[in-house]
Amino acid sequence: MSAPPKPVPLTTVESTETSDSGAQTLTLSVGPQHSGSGHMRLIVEVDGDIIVNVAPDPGYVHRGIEKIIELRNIIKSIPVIERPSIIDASNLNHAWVRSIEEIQGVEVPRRGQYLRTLLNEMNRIMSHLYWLSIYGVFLGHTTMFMWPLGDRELFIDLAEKLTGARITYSYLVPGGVRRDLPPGFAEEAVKRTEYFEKRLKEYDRIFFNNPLFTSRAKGIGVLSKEKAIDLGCTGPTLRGSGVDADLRKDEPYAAYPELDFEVSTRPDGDSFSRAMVHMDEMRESCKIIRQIVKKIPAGPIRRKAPIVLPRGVAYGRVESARGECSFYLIGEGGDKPYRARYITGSYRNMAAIPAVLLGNRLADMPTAWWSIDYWPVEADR
Amino acid sequence: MAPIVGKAKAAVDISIAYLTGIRHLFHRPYTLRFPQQRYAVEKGYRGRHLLHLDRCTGCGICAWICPEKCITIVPRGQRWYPQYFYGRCCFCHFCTDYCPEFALEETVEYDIAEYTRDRLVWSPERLSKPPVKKDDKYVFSVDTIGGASQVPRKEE
Amino acid sequence: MSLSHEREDDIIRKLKENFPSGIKETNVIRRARLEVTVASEKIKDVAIFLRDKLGFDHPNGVSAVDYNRENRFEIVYHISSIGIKEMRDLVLDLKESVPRNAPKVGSLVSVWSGVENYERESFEMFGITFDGHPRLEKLFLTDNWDGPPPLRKDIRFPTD
Amino acid sequence: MPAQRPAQEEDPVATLAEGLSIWVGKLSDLVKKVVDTGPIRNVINWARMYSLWPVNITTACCSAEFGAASGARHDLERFGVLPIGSLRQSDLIVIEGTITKKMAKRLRMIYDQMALPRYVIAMGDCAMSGGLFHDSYSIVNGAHEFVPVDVYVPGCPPRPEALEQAIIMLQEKIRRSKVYEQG
Repeated sequence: MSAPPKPVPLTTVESTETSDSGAQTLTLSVGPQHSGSGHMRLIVEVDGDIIVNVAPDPGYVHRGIEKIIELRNIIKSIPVIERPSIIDASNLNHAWVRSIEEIQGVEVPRRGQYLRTLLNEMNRIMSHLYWLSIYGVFLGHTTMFMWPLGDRELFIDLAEKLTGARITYSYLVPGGVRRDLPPGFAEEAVKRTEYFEKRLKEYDRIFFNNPLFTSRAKGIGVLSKEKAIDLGCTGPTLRGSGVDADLRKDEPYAAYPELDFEVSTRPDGDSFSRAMVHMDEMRESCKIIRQIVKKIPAGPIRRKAPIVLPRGVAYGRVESARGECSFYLIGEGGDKPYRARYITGSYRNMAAIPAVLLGNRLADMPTAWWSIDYWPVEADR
Repeated sequence: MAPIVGKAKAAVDISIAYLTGIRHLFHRPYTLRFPQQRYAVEKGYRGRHLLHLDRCTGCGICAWICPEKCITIVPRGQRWYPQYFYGRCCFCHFCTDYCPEFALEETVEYDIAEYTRDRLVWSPERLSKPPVKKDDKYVFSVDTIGGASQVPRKEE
Repeated sequence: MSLSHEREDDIIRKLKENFPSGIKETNVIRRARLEVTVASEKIKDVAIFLRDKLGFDHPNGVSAVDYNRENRFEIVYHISSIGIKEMRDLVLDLKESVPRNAPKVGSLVSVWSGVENYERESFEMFGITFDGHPRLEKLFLTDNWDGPPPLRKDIRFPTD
Repeated sequence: MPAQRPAQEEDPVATLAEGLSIWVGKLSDLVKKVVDTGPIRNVINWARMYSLWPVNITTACCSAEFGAASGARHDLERFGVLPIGSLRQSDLIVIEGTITKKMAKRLRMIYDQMALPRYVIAMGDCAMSGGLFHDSYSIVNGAHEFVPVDVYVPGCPPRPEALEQAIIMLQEKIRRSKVYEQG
């Protein structure tokens, strides 16, 4: 179907070693308690130290959110919707309110749209920084663990000023947003994004140009373009394979049609490309934040929306930090949805885990695995 | 020649990485030393609730909108008041938003850890006490000389 | 944003021309969202046609819906296109119905390999069997889960 | 099943061993008493207080704030809290959020494998009562149902400062308690 994974020369380990039972391969269980991060188990079959088979075993954080939403009011569901990925809460929240508004036929005021976009972009940076810091843990690069988590607080402070909470905002409600911009926010946002862009250059110097990283990431975990599309990957994983698909451009929502930004892609499809897509997106998000605080129109932030969900069907989707997040929402006239199917970016990208790991060495597993930006809580829901 | 060029580039890149790290030895400290220095949480932060007993009518809308069923309405003499179980509150403050009498309010108090589970039940009387004023004045500033750092907030 | 549904009508016309008996019902929900209900036995042919001729190469998700009052399950394949840039905003819901007492349908893993996990989840949460699925096992629930498929509408779990 | 031995009376070795074990037991009681009173206890508790290494197990989304607390802004290592991969070397489990039924078994297994003394901090609502997911079919309503919990930190998720406060509270608890009654 696609190009085979990069062949790895078998020089150090004899692949013909057999165990007592006569099997040529060895099955390992990685997780759920492991020295990286994440509540996820991989059942890996190795031949020598080459991975020949991978079976993800998710579900350690499966909380039955789809059932819970069916039993709750649409407003009460908002905190539940956010929890699968609290590092990217507002984007998931946006998918929910977008599909509700589509059924209700409510139009959000423009200032409300801009505020939503502002929080979404700050969240995208925060999420990518969290991903980067855990990448540091996976690769044993302590500086890259500390720095992104420190700089993430720059945006957490801003978001806290705007919404009143550090990471779980519950800020987007059907019809608009809950709070208006606090005084002095624009200047602080411009200052902090400019400072952060300077920091990103330092990240490049200490990590992304560093041979300690490039030699471990280049050519590892290759996912071809055709395979990525066929497996249904989205987000940075898809863009790292050279596809310029981004819902912010392809199906512009909120304030994105009025903003100027670029979709970053890398052609190679290896771990390094996916990592660089994250870096580029953070730079673009900084630009978007500055544009928003400059262009934000005056006016109301919220329009009255009914608390019931009329009869109807909607498929609302947004581009979250880890890819497309969508709701298939069926309303039947009450205040609860009849069915709310919740598909998140990590869940879509879960199909790519075996594809990027097969044929690599076991020692390269952390690099390849975490480059997908797989957040188990989001995938299990 | 190509391998030598590659090796030289790698050596340069790795030296730059080290120098970047070393440069940060001379930066101002980034860490907030928590018990001594406290982050200046601004008004509007969604911490624990403050209940105004005189305004509360005991209507129970807060208990209805609560996504977690953390609020129970308990009798106090002739009147009814909400009682919070903070082992379950998610601090979404929908109760504050939906309160028709503005009897609930957000406070900046967030450090309410306890040794036992039953201490997490906050009675209306406990909720009605305003939080103890703590010396939280440190904010993060990006324009300090010698690197971004925690500084005491400027008083206006 | 135009209000006409030319693209959507075009897709529906092409489908109806090629599968006069297989397409049961079509519906344009709004711009760029359309629903196509097909007969269960034709779904694989329609899927291959959608993938090869109309460019729907990206499996966006699979939902199962339990209509217990009508005694049926509905399986919805959300399909979009990545290869054709102009069609990236379009999501086609390919639907099929299956009776609730004998939930057995053909798998579409051979058409889009990305639907594997979604179909596995539908099997686990609703008890729908997919014929030809390579690995129809539990995905999210505990290994010793002995309760009924939890997302069915008639299943209620005791709450505290 | 090995055959049961006939009871032997007047076995000098057994008598001696019994006497020895009583004597050793008494001696260990004495040692415990000596350790628990006076400065030795303070030294041991001091050592335990400032080397609380949490095991690297994340149960759910509160791990984001645990990560933030270990990061550059709120450096948890100031309190001697250094996340570590090996569970045999660690003293503390920070239960970070929802415990699903699938995870609860593994969590208990990890708890049982840890060396004494071991402490548990329940972080976030879900670890205390099930939180937002209290009516779900696949979660355990609170960590207290299967492990003893020392400190409860409310919040969804708690601020890093709240976690730091919980660690200070746990250190205070260790400082006050007896050496052999911990964990």
